[in-house]
Amino acid sequence: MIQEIVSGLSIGCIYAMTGFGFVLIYNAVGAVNFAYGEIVMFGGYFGYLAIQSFGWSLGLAFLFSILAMAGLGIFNDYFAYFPMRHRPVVTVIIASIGLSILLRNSALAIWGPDPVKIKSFVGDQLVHIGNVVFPLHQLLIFIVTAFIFVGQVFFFSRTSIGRKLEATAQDQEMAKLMGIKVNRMILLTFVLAACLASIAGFLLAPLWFLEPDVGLYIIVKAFIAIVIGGFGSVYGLMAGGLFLGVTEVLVASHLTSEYKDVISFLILVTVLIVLPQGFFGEKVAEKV
Amino acid sequence: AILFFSTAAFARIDVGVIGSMTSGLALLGQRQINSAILAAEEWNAKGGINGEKTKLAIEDSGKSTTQAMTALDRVLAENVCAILGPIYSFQLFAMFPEINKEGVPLLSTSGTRKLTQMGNRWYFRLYPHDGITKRAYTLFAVEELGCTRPALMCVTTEYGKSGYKIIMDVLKSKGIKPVAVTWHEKSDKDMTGQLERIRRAHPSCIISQAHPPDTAQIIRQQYELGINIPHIASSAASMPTVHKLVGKYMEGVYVEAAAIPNYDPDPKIQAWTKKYVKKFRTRPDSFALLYYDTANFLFNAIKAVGPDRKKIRDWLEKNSYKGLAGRYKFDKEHNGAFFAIIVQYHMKNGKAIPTVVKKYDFTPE
Amino acid sequence: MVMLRVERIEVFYGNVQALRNIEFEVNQGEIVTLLGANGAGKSTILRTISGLIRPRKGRIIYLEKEISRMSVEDIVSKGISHVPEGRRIFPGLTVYGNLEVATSSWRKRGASIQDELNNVFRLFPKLRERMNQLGWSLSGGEQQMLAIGRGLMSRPKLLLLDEPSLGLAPKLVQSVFETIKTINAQGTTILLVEQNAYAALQIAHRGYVLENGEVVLHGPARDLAANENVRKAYLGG
Amino acid sequence: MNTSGGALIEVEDLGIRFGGLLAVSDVSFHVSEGSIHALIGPNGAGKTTILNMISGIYRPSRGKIIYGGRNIVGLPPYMVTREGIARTFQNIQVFEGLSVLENVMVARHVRTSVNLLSTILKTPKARREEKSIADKAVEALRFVGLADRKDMDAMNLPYGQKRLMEIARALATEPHLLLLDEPSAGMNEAEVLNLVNFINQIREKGITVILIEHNMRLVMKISDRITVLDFGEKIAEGPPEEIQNDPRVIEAYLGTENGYA
Amino acid sequence: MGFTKRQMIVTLICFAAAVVLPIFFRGSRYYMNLFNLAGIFIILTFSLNYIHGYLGLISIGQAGFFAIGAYITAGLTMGLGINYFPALLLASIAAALAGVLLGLPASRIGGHYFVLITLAFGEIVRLIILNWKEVTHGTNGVNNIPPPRLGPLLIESRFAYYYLVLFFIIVTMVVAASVRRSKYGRSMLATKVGELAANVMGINPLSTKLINFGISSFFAGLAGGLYASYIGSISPEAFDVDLSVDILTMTLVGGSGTIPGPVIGATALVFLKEWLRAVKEYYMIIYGAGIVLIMIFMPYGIMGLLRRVRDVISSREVR
Ligand SMILES: Nc1ncnc2c1ncn2[C@@H]1O[C@H](COP(=O)(O)OP(=O)(O)OP(=O)(O)O)[C@@H](O)[C@H]1O
Ligand SMILES: Nc1ncnc2c1ncn2[C@@H]1O[C@H](COP(=O)(O)OP(=O)(O)OP(=O)(O)O)[C@@H](O)[C@H]1O
Ligand SMILES: [Mg+2]
Ligand SMILES: [Mg+2]
Repeated sequence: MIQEIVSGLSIGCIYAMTGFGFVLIYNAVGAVNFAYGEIVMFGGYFGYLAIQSFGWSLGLAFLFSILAMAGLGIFNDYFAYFPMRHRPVVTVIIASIGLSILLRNSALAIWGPDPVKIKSFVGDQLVHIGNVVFPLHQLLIFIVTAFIFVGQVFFFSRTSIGRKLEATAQDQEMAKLMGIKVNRMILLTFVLAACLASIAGFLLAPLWFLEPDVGLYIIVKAFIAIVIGGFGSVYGLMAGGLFLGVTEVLVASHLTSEYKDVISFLILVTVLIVLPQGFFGEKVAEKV
Repeated sequence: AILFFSTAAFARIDVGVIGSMTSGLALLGQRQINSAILAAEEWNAKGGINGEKTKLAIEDSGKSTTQAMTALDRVLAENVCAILGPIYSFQLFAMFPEINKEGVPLLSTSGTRKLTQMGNRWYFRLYPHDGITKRAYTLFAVEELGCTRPALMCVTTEYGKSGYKIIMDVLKSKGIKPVAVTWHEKSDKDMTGQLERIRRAHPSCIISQAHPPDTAQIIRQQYELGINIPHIASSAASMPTVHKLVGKYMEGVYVEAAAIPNYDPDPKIQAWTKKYVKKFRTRPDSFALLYYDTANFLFNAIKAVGPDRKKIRDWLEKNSYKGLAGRYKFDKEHNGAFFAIIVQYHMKNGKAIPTVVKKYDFTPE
Repeated sequence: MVMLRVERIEVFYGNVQALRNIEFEVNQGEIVTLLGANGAGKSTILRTISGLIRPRKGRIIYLEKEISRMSVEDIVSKGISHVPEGRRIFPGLTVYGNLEVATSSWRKRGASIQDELNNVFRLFPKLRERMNQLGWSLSGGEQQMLAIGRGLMSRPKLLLLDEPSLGLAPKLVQSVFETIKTINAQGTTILLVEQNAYAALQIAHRGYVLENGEVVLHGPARDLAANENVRKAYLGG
Repeated sequence: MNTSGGALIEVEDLGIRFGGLLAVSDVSFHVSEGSIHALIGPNGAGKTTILNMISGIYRPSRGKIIYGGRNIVGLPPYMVTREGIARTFQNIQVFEGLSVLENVMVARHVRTSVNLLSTILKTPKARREEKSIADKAVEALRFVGLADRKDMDAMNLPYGQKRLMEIARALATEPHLLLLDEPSAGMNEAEVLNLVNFINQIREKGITVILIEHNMRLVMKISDRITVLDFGEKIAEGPPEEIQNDPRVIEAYLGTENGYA
Repeated sequence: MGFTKRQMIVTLICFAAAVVLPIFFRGSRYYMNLFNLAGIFIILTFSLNYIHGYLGLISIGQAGFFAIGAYITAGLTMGLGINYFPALLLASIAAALAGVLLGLPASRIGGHYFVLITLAFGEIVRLIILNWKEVTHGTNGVNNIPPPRLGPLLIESRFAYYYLVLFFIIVTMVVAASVRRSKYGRSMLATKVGELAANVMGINPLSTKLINFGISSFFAGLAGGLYASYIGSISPEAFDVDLSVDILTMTLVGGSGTIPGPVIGATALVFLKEWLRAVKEYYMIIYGAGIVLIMIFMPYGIMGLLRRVRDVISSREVR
């Protein structure tokens, strides 16, 4: 049981890691970015590229990935967001679906369909604690996730830049009238989110491998985590991610492995019915 | 990535090739299309079939039935004399009625048992179907490894499900019941839940039936979690890609395969593999090797009877072919390959090297 | 000294012309009011000045620089603050968050905004009570207070107010107008759009009257208040 | 009390809490049939919240709303409207993308009966009904003087006309009780005079009105009775003359010198 | 209300063209196939057109209803031997019921959540089809689905099928047109832009949405039933998220909320996808980029573009 929970928590951390950048973008532009899973995938693939094709060390590869991803963030903004900034969010959401197809298939064309992996920063040792075993890399995942979680909570609740982002997402025109450099803020967000994706990619690749479809897989999981937790809330994402990760493992182990995903989706639907705002979502309604 | 393929403009013999070049299914599809290209180029370099060049009409069947159907339409529009088909059974099933109506031979390297049980006179399978390979590795587990308490881990796709049935049948014939059975999605990234369930059942070996990435995940996590019992994996685990992912945990793993192109000591296969790698910059898998044999078998047929659909079919039914991987001869259901090997992997200098531990041949006499 | 000069601007919504040849100026230290019936184009003028809409023709000169081609953010950072029609509170930010965000144009890292906050709370004590309530759930009047407060937080040189008294209780209307007078006395120039023409003309120095997107009359506030037509059209008598 | 009958709606001990905030507490008042009843009070006093509870948007934490002899607490908004209570909004609510006419037609649906199948099959009955929806909607627009703007996208109406359209929309539901939330906001004095006539005409149609307003001239001119709220509680109630001179009301709401009002 | 004269004429011309079109392509099985697929996708696109055009919601779960329609039609005709047309009707009704059922939780929430809940729904349907082998035959799918029979007539050839599909397209369009111009359409549009206000105006938001979901999934189910008998073989792979995304793209390319939109969008995309095959494995990349470019340059789809062109021309006439 403890083994299952530990593994579940680490899965949850990966979901949350994927979600952080997603929430960042959501909180800045008020739209779901469906391409974010693929962006995380690219974060990993850029590292793989540097290691495999340029023969660079892991550390250098990571730096390369961060830089390349900053570029991808800029691309994401200027291609799939900026031209549509004055249109209904629906258009932005759909553009992100288009971008996700574009990126997924580009990865397929560039790196082929085979799954690949990159090494972990901490090697592939195992940690034994009592009867529980886990790869050292999972420990790294826990630590990094916790770190970014705290950072992001701080960012949104304590810094004025976080507040400016929220304002931007809620009413861009008004945000401009407040003197917020809206376009720059959004560009910054996309870049930041892409850099986070690079970290997520490096954390994910050693355990879950990189393949062109991996982005789709994790973004769906991250979505469920986000909805369970409450849209836009960093706490919610973290809680939702851990909850989902642990539930999945426990269900597969003790209930049914065949309908494991159906159960995750049912949990999602149930949460939506019982708690439409998720665990941590704030209600923002219309005042008449 | 794949290369575009075109031959001289005065090509005469049209052969259709349908396979997945996009989406996640491209993992297998691309390699097979490569093989077809390689075979055709070789024939053309030697002056063609009876002096006429072969032209391949290559179409992507993507990941859906609809796409496979339009691919078929496009191939048929080229008036092909035969088709080298996709590996995925759901696409093949969808193509069957058209194939029958049109009367065009369709050859593929799929393992799904049911394909040849539908009485389709135009479809030919040139891969040992699950009934052969699953039987081989289940028998191997029980007879050679003495595993009486097996646990099964299967993927929820048709591949996993039909394999599961055959494994269960073989086990039943031996009077054995698996102590645990788990399922997972092809895209699943973590098997801890399934493996913990298996651990609680105290099995003496694990038989898995899954696709490449999930197989890698299963093997790695099994040993990471310290479940130190033999693992008998399906042919996905013979792929070099999988070895890279699993790393040192490949040590001792048994794998069922139709062929092992990358490590077969046979010099002919070695030469072929080299050529393939050089040309496509990716390693072939067993499907690719057998697809290459399939293409050659077909070209031989065309050579013998010309590009006539019906004659090709009849010729294929009657003749046999000795390819790189083995001998092909069709039974009444049009199954053409009955060989299977079991290999065991050992780690040498960080690489997983297979050694053949048992060969099975179920060719009906 | 002329602070803002609007030179013959024309503004369109799609194919519909909303402003024709509008021309007026605001001097440093003045309160200038724009009067006009529903749909006359008052709000459109303010939106054009703050850069939310681009004029098709004409120029707007602010402190001797043309601003009609600048981005909204740049205009705002030059000290123009626009309190728009319809309040436009950030619904998901708290009252504090709404006020804090408004200091973006001048605030350096870590600078204190306490003085500004106190200023706003002195004017609208109700907002202090509601400090941590989310914007959307405020009552209409509270939202209006917040909108004005937000405008004040940005340390404006020129304040554009679009119907600031809308939806405020009578007692508060008085104090809002008094505040406008006070901040004007402290050096902020004000361009005021008000339906409460009576009050607006009482505190303004000069006024312009708009009809169908054109300036039809202008002059000192006192003269306008005495004008027969103005009385009939806007003062209800 | 000036009156034409018994109470149409009785609000009893109404209260609602938002988190820690008691937005309305123990408010009671009766509105007699055919009268105009004003609700005034400082910003945030709870006026709109009371309308929201009457129209079913918020569910009160306590208290009763007796309308036509029965307690309507718990009815969803569309049922409340079906019962004959219509309203306008303080924050204007226009159906964007629909024409002015369609905006008003939407409000007629509550009085229709043709089912989905007949609508799809376009039975004669469905056609007749569709026509009557349009006719009644035009009639309501004519009443507020917006008939000539019926084909315009409602979103592009100027602020004041949007308010008029909202009134037309509310009237189109054929209410017995009309709730108006700050109808004069955004209108100048001349337009307010117009509005006064107009509310009087509504009363003449036999419709009872509950009116929230900050424009005291308007309120004093047309209300039969006024209820004053402060911090969610009722602090006074009575006819206009009485309220105007009530020291508590002056202190909390009107202000001492009537300088700018 | 009703059509203007000009719209009437354009509509008639289009129908006439649609009726004679296949006569020229009769010899090409390939083009006939594409026409038929386009036809089925037109109906499918209409189904999303309701949800997106009238309620402003994005669904990426339409494939789920499509699958329900397909499997139930196949099951009824093959398993119970029911004639195709009643089976098709029953299957569509079943899909409609599923839509209403999904609508119960989904109508309480808006926007982003809705996208995700439909995504979840589509996946649940696919997973159930995949795993419930006894009924759905898992990944093997259902094969040899018989072609429709209309009395003595067996609708087997692609040519004959074309007219069957055309008939249902017309039905779909007629329904769409009468809903748009009815109180139901108006209620939906009002709910889309201001749910609370519509509620206060006497519109029951739940029933309005459920009616919308019901109609929407009815047509998705109908398209599924047509697809099943047309292709003759169905399996879970055909009904994944990508299909739902395709439908969404078609809706938007055409111009959502309009009547000609789905026709244009579905046809354009079916053919575009085919033409892009020339670039082999790069075509999905181009397809993805294409979606983004459409959003950038024609946010209201081809219909929006046509309308803009028309506005420009007519404003020139005025001058
Ligand atoms: N977004 C828009 N699209 C089209 N026309 C518009 C738009 N906004 C305003 N208009 C039109 O422009 C004209 C001027 O509107 P504006 O809002 O500036 O008037 P206003 O004087 O502020 O009126 P009010 O007193 O009602 O606020 C009006 O006729 C209005 O209908
Ligand atoms: N949904 C809500 N959540 C939290 N607080 C609320 C909510 N709705 C209203 N309030 C608070 O309840 C109080 C009463 O609000 P209400 O809108 O009824 O005021 P009002 O009397 O209409 O004021 P105004 O004249 O300014 O419109 C306000 O202080 C407001 O902030
Ligand atoms: Mg205005
Ligand atoms: Mg109010």
